[in-house]
Amino acid sequence: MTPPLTWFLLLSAALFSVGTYGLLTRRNAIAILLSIEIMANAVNINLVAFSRCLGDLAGQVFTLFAISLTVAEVVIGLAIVVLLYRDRDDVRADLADRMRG
Amino acid sequence: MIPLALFVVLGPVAGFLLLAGLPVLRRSGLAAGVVSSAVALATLVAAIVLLVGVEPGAAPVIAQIDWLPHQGEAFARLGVRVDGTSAVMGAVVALIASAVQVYSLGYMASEGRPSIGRYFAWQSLFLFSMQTLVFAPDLLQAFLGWELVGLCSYLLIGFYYQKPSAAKAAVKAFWVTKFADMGLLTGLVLMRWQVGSFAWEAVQPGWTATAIALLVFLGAMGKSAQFPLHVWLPDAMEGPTPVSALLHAATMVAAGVYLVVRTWPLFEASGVALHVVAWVGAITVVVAGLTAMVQDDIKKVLAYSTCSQLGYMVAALGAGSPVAGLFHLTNHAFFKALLFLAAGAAIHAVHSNSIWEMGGLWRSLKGASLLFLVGAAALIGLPGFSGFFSKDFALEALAESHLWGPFALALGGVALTGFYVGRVVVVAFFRRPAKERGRLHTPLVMTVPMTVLAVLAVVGGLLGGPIAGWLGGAYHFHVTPEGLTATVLALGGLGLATWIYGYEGGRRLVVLAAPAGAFIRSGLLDRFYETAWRQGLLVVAHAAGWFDRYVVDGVMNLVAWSVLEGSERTRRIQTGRIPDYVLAVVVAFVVLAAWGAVSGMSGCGSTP
Amino acid sequence: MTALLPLLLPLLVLGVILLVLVADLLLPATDRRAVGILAAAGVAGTLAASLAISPSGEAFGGSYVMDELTLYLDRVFLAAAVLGILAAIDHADRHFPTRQGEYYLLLLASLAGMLVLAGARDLVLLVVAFETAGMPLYLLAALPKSPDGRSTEAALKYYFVGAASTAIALYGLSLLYGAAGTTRIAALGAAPVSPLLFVGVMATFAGMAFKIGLVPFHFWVPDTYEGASTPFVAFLSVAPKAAGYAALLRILHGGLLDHHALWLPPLLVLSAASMILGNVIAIPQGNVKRLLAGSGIAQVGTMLLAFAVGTAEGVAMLLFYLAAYVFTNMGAFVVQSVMGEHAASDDMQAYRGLARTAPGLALAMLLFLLSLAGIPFMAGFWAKLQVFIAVWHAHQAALVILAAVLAVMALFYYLRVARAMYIEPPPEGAVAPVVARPTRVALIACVLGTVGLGVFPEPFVRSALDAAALFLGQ
Amino acid sequence: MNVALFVVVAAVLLAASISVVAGRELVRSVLWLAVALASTAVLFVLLHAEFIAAVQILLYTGGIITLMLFGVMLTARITGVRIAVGSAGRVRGGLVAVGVFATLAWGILASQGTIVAHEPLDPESTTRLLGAAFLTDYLLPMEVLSLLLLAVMVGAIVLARRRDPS
Repeated sequence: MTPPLTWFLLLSAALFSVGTYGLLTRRNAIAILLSIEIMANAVNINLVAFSRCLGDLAGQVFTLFAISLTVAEVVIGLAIVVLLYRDRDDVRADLADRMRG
Repeated sequence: MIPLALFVVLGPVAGFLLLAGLPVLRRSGLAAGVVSSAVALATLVAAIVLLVGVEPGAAPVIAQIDWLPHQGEAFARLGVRVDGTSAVMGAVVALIASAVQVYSLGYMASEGRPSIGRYFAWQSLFLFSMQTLVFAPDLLQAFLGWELVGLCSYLLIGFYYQKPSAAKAAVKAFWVTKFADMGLLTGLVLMRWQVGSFAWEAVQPGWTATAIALLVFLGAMGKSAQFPLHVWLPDAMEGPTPVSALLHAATMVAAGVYLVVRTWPLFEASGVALHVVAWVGAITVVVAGLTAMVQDDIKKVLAYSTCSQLGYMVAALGAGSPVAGLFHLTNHAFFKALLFLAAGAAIHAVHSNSIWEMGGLWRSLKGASLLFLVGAAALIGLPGFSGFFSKDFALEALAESHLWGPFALALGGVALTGFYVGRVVVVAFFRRPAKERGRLHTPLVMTVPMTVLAVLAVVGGLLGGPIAGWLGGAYHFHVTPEGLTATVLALGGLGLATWIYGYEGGRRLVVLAAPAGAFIRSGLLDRFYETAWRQGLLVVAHAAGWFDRYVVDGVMNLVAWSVLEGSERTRRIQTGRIPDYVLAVVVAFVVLAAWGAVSGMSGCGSTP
Repeated sequence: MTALLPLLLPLLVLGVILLVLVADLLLPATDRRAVGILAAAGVAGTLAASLAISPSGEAFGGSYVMDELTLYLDRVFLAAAVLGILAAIDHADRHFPTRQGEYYLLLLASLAGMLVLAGARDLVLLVVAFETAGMPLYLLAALPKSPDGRSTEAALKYYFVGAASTAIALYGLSLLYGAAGTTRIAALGAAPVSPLLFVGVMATFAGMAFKIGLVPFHFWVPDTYEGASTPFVAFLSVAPKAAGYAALLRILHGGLLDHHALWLPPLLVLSAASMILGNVIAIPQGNVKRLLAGSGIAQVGTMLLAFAVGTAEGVAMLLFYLAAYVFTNMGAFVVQSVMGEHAASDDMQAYRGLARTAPGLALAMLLFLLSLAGIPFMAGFWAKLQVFIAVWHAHQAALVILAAVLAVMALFYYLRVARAMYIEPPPEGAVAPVVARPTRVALIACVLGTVGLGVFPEPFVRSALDAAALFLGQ
Repeated sequence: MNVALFVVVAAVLLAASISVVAGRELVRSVLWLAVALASTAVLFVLLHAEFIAAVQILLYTGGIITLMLFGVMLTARITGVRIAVGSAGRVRGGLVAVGVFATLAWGILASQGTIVAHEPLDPESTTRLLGAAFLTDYLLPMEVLSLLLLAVMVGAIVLARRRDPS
C-alpha cells in the first residue's frame, strides 16, 4: 500500500524548508539557483501526491507545466549570472550591492 | 442669469489659456497684462450685472452637468449656482481681482517680460479657480476650486523664485494648507458616506454634523489662516505685493469664511462646532493682533492684521451670524486690498519693507499716503468708515449670543488693532525720515484702482443692508454700548501708539489721541504707561511673537525634521544585498502562511 | 474559428511578434529603428481593436474567459505596452541598435502573457500566463546593458527575489490544488475550509506580491528601477503591477470571496505597511528613479486597500486606479528617461530650471507629479478619492485616514521635483533636452490620459464599475 | 514494502537536498542535486506517475544538471575542479527554515482528513490521458508556454552572447 498523503506532504515541506535554508545562506549565485531547484522539486512532489490521492489528472499536468517553468527560469538565471561574471569576475550574489538606500 | 455666471467663471480661464497657449503673447509682457486685465474687468461687469439681477430671498438658480457616474446616480457634478451669497462673493472677487490686475500693470512693469506674462497667466488662473469655488453648486466642486487656488497661491508666492526665502515660503504655505485640506477631504468623504451627498444644504443632525462641520472648519482654518494654522500667511508675504493684496488679504484667505457660510446648515446643526468656531476666531484676533504689534516689515504687520481680521469674521460665524461674517469679509476685502496696494506703492517708492526705513512718506508720497490712511481708518474702525459698521456688527453678534469669552477677546483685539495701525502710520508716514528724499511718484495706473477701493472702503458700510438682504437676513445700524466701547478702545490703542511712537516725530495725529493725551501730559501716568508698556504689553506681544516663531513654527519644523530623519534611518534597511531582500520575502511568507493556518483552523472541515 | 474569438487580442499580439521577427530579419543591422515603430503600431492597432470589440465569453472549456474584466485589463496592458515601446524606440536605437528586435520580442511576449492572464480561470493557465508575463522582464532588465554594470545588478536582484517568490507561489498553488481537488478557480470557494487551503492562499499571495512591489516584497524595486534602462522601467513600473493584481483578482475575488474575512486582515496590514514605507523610502531620495520607486510602493499600497475590501466598488476603483496609473506613472518615467539621457544621471539636480529651458517638458512632469500626488483635475485625484470612498464604504475608516495623511506627506517629495523645475534657476549654459519624436508621442499620450481621465473620468469609471459588478456578480 | 521504500527514498532525498544546500563545493552540490531529482523520480514511480518520472529524469535531471554544470564551468576559472562556496548567516537561515517547516507541517497535520481520497487513476491509461489533456483542455497554457520558451531562448542567447557584433 502507498504511504498516506500526509507523509508526502511533510516530506515536501521539509524539502521546501531545506531549499529556503540554502536560499538564505548561500552566497554563490549558482548555489542559490540550486536551492531554488530544491524548492521547486518540493512543489512537484506535492502536486503528484495530490494527483494520486485525488485520482485527478490535473495534478500531473500541473507538474509538467511547473517543471517547464522552472527550467525556463533556470535558463534565465544562468544567463544573468554569466553576465554578472563578465562584469566582475565573480558570481557571489551578495557582492552586488552597489545600489542601495 | 446662468450665461452671465458661466461667463464670470469661464472668462478668466479663456484668458489663462490664451496666455498659456500663445507664447508670443505671454512673452510680450505688458500686452499679456492688458489682455488679462481686460478679461478681469469684463467679468467684473458681468458679476455686477449678475449681482444686481439677483432678487433678495429668491431661490438659487443652478445649472450643472453630471460628471462622474457612481452606481446609479451621479457621484459628482459640475456647474454654477447663483444665489445671493455666491453673487456677492463673486462680485467682490471680480472687483478686487480687477483692481489688483490693473494696479499690477504699473507695479510689475519693471520685471522681465516673460515674468510679467507668467504672472498674469497665474493671475487669470487664480481668478478662474476662485470663481469656480464661489459659484460651486456643491462641496465637491468647491473643493476642486479650493485646491486650485492653493496651487495658484503656491505658484504666486514663489514668483520671485530666485529668492530662497520665497521658495521656502511657497513650500511652507502649501504644506500647512495641505494639512488642513486633508481635514476637509476627510470631511467630504465622511459627508458622502453619512449623508450621501455633497450638496451645500446636506446635513444630518447628531455627531455626524459636528464631525463634518469640524473637519470642514479645519480646512477653513488652514486657508483662512486661523490660529494655530496661520503660520504660513506671514511667510507668504514673500510674493509680489499685489498678490498679497489679492490672495492673501482679500479673496483666497476669505475662502475659508465663505466655505463656512456656504455649509451653514451643517454648522447650525451643531452647537459644539459653533462654539469651536467662535473661540478659534477670537483667539486668532488676539494672538495675531499682539504679534502684529512688534513687526517691522509693513507687509508682515498687514499680514498679521489679516489673520486678526479674519478672526473677527470667523468669530461672527461662530456667533451664528453669517451675515456679519460676509459683511466684514466684503469690507475687509476693500480696505485690506487698499492697504496692501498703498503699502506696495510705498515699498515701490522706497525699496524697503521696513517701516523704520520709510518715515515721512506723508510728505514725499502724498497720494498713496492719503489712500493708506483711508484704509487704516477703515481697518481701525473709525466711526463712519466701513470697518466700523461690520466690526460692530460682528461684536454685536457675539454679545447677542452671549459668547462672553470670545466677545471679550474680540473687544480687546479692537484696541490692539488701533495700536498696531497707529504704530505703522506714525512710524512710516509721519516720523522724520532717516534720510531726506524728494517727492516720489505713483503711476496713474496704480492710483486709479486704489482710489476706487478707497471710495469703497469709506462707503462700504452702506452695503450692510443689501448684503443682509441677499443672504436673507437683516441689518440695521444702531448705536450700541459695545459699539461705543469698541470705538473708545480703538481710539485708545491708536492714541497710545501715537504717543509712544510719535514723540519726536510729527504730532499731527495727536489730536486723535487727545482724550488720552490729557492724562498722559499729567506726568503721573507718564511713568505708569511707560512701565506698563515696557513690562506688560510689550512683553506679552514679544511672547506672542516668540511663541509663534519658536513653538508653533517650531512644532511644524520638528514634524518635518523628524519625518526626514526617520526616513534617513529607514533607508538603511534597504541594504542592497540580495540575501536580505530574499529573507524579507521568506519571513513574510512564513508569517502569512501562519496566519493562513490559524485562520483555516477556525473553520476547519466546514463547507461554505 | 469562432472558438478562438475570445483570444483575439493575444492572437493579434502574436501576429505582431511574427511581424517584428520578420522585420528584424529583413532590415539591415545598421538601421532597425523601424522594428520599434512597427511594434508600436501593431500594439496600437491591437489596442484599437480592443476598444472596438465586446466580451465574447469563454474558451477552452471555461479555463479562459473574455469578460468585461479581461477586456478592461487588456486595454490597460495594451496602453502600457504602446507607451512602453514608444518610449523605448529612441533609447534602443541609440544604445543597442542591433538588438532591438529581441527587445520588442521580449516585451511583446510579456504582453501576450498578461493578456491571457487577465482572463485565466484555471490555476494552471494562470500560473503559466503569470510566468510568461513575468520572465521576459528579467531579461529585459538586463538586456539594455549599462556600462557600469548596474543593469546586471538590477536584473540579478529582480531575478532572485522573483525566483524565490515563484517557488513560494508554486508551492501555494500546489496546496490550493490539493485542498480544492481541482485547478478550476471557481471551485476553490466550494472546497472545505482547512488550514492547508489558507496556507495555500497566503503562499500564493506572498509569491505573487513581489510583482506588485508590496512591502515587504518590495526590496528589489528601488534598486531595479535605478539600474535598469528607464524606458523599460516605465513599463515595469506599471504593467506587471496591473498583471499581479489581475492574477490576485482572479484567485482571491474570483474563487475565495466567500472567505473574504479570512484574507482581509493580512492584506490590510500589508497595505498600510506599503503606504508608510513607500513614502519613507521616497522622502530622502535625490535620485528621481528611486523617488518614483518609493512613490510606486506607496501607490500600490493604496491600490491594495481597494483590492482588499472585497466589494465591487473596491474592485472597480482598483481598476480605475490602474488605468490612471498607466498614464501618470509612465509619463513621469518617460520624462525621467529624457532627463536621464540628457544629464547622464538620474539626479534631481538635472531638473533645475527645467521650466525655463524646456517649459513643455516641465509642465508635463508637473502634471504627472500632481496626478501622482492626487491633486484635482488630474487622473490620480479621482483614483485616490474613489478608492478612499470605496474603502470608507467598506468600514475601514482608519485606513482611509492613514492614507489621507500619507498623501499629504507624499506631496513633500513630489513638490521637491516641482520646485527644482519651477523655482530653482537653471545652471549656467543649460540647454533644453532633446525629445525624440516617438518619445514625444508617448509623452503627449500620457498627458492626454492624465488630464483626460482627470477631466472626463466618466466613461472609464463607468466601464470599471461594469466590469467589477459583472465579475463579482453583484 | 512500499512504506519501507518510501522511507528509504525520502531519507536519500532529504540527505541529498541537505548536501546541496550545505556542501562546501559547488560541483558536488550540483551532483547532489542530480541525486535528489533522481530519487524524486523514484518517488513518482511509487505514486504511479510513470510519465512524470520519465520527464523528471530526462528533462529535469538531465537538462538542469547539464545547464548548471555548464554555468559552473562558464563562471569559474577552470583551473581546479574544486569551487568552494561560502555560506553566511547560517543561524539566521536555519531559524527561518525551521520556522518554514514548522508552519507548513502544522498546516499539513491540522488538515489531515480534510482531503477526501478518491479512486486512483488507472496507471495504464494515465499517459494517454495526459497526452489528450495537453491537446484539449490544456492547449492554451501549452501554447502560451511555447511562446515563453521562445522568448526565454532568444533572450538568454542575446544576453549570454559575448559582445554586440556591431
